[in-house]
Amino acid sequence: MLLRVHDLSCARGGVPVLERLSFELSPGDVLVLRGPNGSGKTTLLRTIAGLQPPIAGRIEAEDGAVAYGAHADGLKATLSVAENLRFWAGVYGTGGIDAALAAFDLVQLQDRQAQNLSAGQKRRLGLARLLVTGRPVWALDEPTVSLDVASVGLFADAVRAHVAGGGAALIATHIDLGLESRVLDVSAHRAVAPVDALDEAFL
Amino acid sequence: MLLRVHDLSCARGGVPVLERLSFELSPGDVLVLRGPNGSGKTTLLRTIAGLQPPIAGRIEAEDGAVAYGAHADGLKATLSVAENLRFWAGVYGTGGIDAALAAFDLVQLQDRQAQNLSAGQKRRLGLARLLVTGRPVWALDEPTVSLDVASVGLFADAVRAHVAGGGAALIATHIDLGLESRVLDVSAHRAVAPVDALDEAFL
Amino acid sequence: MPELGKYAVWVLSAYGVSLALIVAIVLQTVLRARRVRERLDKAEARRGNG
Amino acid sequence: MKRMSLWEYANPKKFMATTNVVLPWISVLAAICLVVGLVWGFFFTPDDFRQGSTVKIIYLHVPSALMAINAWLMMLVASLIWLVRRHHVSALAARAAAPVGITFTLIALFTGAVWGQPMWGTWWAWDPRLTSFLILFLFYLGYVALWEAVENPDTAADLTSVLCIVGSVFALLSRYAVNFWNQGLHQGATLSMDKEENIADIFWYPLLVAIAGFVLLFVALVLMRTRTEIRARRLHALQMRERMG
Amino acid sequence: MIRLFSRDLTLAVRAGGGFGLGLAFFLIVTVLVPFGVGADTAQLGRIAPGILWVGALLACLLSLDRIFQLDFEDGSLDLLATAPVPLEGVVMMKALAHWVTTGLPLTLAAPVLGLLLNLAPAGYGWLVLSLALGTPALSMIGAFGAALTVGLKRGGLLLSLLVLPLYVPTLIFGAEAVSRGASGQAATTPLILMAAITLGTLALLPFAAAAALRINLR
Amino acid sequence: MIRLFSRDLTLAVRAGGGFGLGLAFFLIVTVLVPFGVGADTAQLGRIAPGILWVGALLACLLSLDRIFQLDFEDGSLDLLATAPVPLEGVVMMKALAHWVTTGLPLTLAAPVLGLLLNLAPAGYGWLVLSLALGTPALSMIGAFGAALTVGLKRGGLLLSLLVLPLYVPTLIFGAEAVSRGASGQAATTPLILMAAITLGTLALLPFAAAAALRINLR
Ligand code: HEM
Ligand SMILES: Nc1ncnc2c1ncn2[C@@H]1O[C@H](COP(=O)(O)OP(=O)(O)OP(=O)(O)O)[C@@H](O)[C@H]1O
Ligand SMILES: Nc1ncnc2c1ncn2[C@@H]1O[C@H](COP(=O)(O)OP(=O)(O)OP(=O)(O)O)[C@@H](O)[C@H]1O
Ligand SMILES: [Mg+2]
Ligand SMILES: [Mg+2]
Repeated sequence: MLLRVHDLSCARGGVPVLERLSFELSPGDVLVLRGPNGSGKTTLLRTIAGLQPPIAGRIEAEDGAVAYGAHADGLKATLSVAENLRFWAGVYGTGGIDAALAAFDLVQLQDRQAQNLSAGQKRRLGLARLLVTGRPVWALDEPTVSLDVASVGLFADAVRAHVAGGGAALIATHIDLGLESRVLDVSAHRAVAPVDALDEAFL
Repeated sequence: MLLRVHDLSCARGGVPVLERLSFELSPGDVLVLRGPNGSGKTTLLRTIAGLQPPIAGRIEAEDGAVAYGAHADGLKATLSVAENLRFWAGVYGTGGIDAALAAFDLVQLQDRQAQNLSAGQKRRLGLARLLVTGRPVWALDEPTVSLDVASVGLFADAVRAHVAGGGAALIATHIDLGLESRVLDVSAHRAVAPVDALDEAFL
Repeated sequence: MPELGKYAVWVLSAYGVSLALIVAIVLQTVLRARRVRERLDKAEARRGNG
Repeated sequence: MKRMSLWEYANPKKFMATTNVVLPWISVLAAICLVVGLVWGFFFTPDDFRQGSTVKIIYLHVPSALMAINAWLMMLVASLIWLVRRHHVSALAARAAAPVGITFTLIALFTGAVWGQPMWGTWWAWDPRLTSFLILFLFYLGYVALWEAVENPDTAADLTSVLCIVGSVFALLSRYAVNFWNQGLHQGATLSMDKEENIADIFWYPLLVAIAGFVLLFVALVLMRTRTEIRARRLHALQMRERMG
Repeated sequence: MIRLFSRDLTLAVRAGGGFGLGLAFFLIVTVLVPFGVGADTAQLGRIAPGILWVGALLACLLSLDRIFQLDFEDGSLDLLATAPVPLEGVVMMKALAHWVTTGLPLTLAAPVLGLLLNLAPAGYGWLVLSLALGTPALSMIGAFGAALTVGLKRGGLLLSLLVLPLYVPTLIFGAEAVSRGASGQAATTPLILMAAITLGTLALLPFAAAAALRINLR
Repeated sequence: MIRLFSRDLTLAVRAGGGFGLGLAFFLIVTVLVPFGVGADTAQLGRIAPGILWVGALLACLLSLDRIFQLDFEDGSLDLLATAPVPLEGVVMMKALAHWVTTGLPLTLAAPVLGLLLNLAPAGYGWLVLSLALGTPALSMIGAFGAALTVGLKRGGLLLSLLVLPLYVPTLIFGAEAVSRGASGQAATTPLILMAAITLGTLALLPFAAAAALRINLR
């Protein structure tokens, strides 16, 4: 078991958004999060990544198991593609970046500054970062935004290779990725009443 | 004829990207731009919006005919939804914002600060701006990024209403919008040789 | 060497620093010219081959 | 045959060809004038009865201050040509001149300060000419920094041209401020042709040679740097083309 | 146009108290100097005009890069450039909004800080007057510098470098006016010169700034 | 970790000449003061230590908001917070990079500016020594302030407001050391106090800053 989420509730900006979510990810699993805009997918992923505390429930995962990919890519405009990637490889203490560059078709672009990439090329670079984290659980927030069909295919391949190697992925998306996956629709877990733990003192 | 592009070549960051593009938009037209990442869709739209000069060819459109919608939405995080929209309505000298709010299902959210919206909600607000420009030609760069299926439907409805009212739209996108439209694949127009006007002196 | 009197330090340092600055800018100019020229020649060669 | 227009030299190839021929001559001439002027001034002129040997600083201070201001004015002209006629060479020439101008400004500042200490009893005074000259120095720094900071060469040329126009106010002030308000410590015009009596011939001739040396040095350096900038642009263009595949 | 102005004001107020902070910075700079220089009151009084003007200038300077940078980053500037308003007008409005949020409050608060620095009583009127005449030029020059550096990451310091030389004349005349006023001399000449600078910048720089913006958006 | 440091340095250098600009700002501030205060050399010499220290402090201050803000905006900070490096280490590295790009060049250039302000010859050594000991504290305190205000739009001025009070002790001891040194007195006591402050901040503030970051990212 790589990640176990038990009876989780989470809030955004002080407002409870999702409640009573439970699911598990084993090696090889892909779980797609669905839900209309504003239903709380980003909130859930941030909570799982450890950026915000849950308001109730438990998240069980090994320390440093989750690699988070957010709406924003965290690219440095003045660094080249290779430099951006090498930085993250250094931070995560993993080795080379060549495999990551190749997987997202960035070899040609590797000396280009990130600011001179098109929207989709930037996104590919952002995704390549996942490969250099070396972490088993990918928690991705709309990874395929701005990608063309071919690049979505590259991404799907990367995910397939990752889970085949014993990893798992949790992906929030609105489109069809062409992956075999379970689906979790978060709109079924919309928080109804304000959870007491939050403002209980004032209610 | 709302927009006529004649034998246009354009460059990005000093590198020619597209060449010899010609097309026309009449009232009622929707033209979808396709092409893989980095093929030059954004460059073309910026040129048509007048943000950068073409390196060759002509763009014929009435002054102030084109409303541009970029990758970024230009929202002010600390203003509310209604305030953001009202500002643009003021700049373009058009009237109320209620129709625009209604068209993108933002009435509920109108007093929310833009920074507290989810990614898709922000995008809807960005699109609602188009309705308050009152301009006939919409030049949109991947308008449906982050939108869920229902919101993509809202967007398609808005475009349909716009062209039915005598407008036209030029939309760069990677997904299927469910609109009747002509398609222009820009990858057929990739610039091959550096267009001389640019650095001719140095080559 | 001319007799500079009590102002020797001033005059000499003025000449010293000025000449140093002139030499510095000339050197920088020449070195950069050489470097750019080499890189350009390499690029031309690549272009010729390719 | 049609008379060749001056603008022909705005074509990089033509420029490279011409300068390739004249540059060695100018460089040699510059070296000769500089050496003759400075050696003459330093070794073979008498001391001034009031200033003592410090008068020898004049052969460095006046030419460099003169050229520091002229360099900016040359950049102004080049920038205007670029803005109006879009000749790349003139934009690059302006860029090439800035570091040379900075060097001359530094020389003028340093020699002025070193001269001021014995003459005025202070390194520095906040009089109008010195002040606007210092501001000019800051403008030089800003100009170079702006060139460095912008990546697209044409954008950088445009932006720096705008800056250069604005900065010219101070270049002119540091030359003419003495005429506007006469409160500074600093010398007024001593070099205008009709006021030759202000300065004895014996100082005047070596000074003229030194000025000629600085002018020629400036021209030689700017030509050489412009050639380098043209090559760099060409390199850039080639790399762009490689990038396009 | 007026929309733009009022939006910028709203943003300044919402985003962490625009007015208050510019002012607070001014206050802190003026307070720091006695710490650094020592508390000899006569000497403080003598350097007060200069320090007050330098403080005002730095307070203006600090908020300059926000004039266009935020709008550039979130894409509003692209949209404004394609909107039916002249870019010169946009520049004017942004400079005006900057002045209202920094220059104006500084002017109003300056007398209080004059007290802290032991400014001579005769100087207060001149202080307020000179700030009122001079700070608009600071905002306009700042808008020009911001337009030149918009879109350059870390343009902030480059901006200071470009703008400060242009601030110097205003500073000189401003401080001169105050110190003359404080010592009881006539201070009209520097004030008139300063007003001339302000008018000149307001007349010319919007065009230069709009040109720079167009170049940077390209 | 060292990666982070070298990345920050590269970014500072790439983005418009990191080093040069911090320095240029210091230069300009020190140059402005005589414009404002007037050119009486004896008086300038007396206030020189204070002005130099205030100038150094402001030059540090100006680049503070970039310590975390850029990383926050482009999402890198979220990613760094989930990466296998302690956030305390991130803070230390960022403060170190800030010091190397501002404090260090300031220290090296200070003697030249002392000349402009007519500092007494005996003061130069103390000036350099006090800056070398004091500027690390400025960077560390600044990193703490930046961590507190990251994510607040227009946090820049709020940041100054929070940080300046913490800068005051360093400023006082620094200026004191230089002016004592310049007038030939023993300046070791203020220097030792300042060194103590620097050590204290370096030991404690990384933890506070990391905690503030965690809260702001939530
Ligand atoms: C830091 C101090 C000084 C600075 C920044 C400075 C700067 C200048 C400048 C900008 C010029 C004008 C060049 C032109 O208009 O083309 C100039 C000219 C001149 N300077 Fe200085 N100067 C300084 C100190 C001195 C001192 C101490 C002396 C002599 C006692 C001196 C003697 C002259 C003379 C004789 C000229 C030529 C006058 C003319 O043609 O207008 N300077 N200097
Ligand atoms: N910073 C914030 N402060 C307060 N509320 C927020 C904030 N960000 C989002 N919200 C609100 O919290 C709810 C959940 O937002 P979240 O971003 O998790 O949705 P999402 O499922 O990711 O949507 P999308 O598909 O549009 O990205 C929404 O109602 C949204 O309006
Ligand atoms: N600021 C820039 N400077 C230099 N080159 C750039 C810049 N932005 C994009 N490019 C390059 O110009 C080309 C065209 O980019 P453009 O953004 O127009 O592509 P696009 O079709 O919009 O791609 P996407 O679908 O990924 O958004 C690409 O090769 C890209 O790498
Ligand atoms: Mg989301
Ligand atoms: Mg694009």
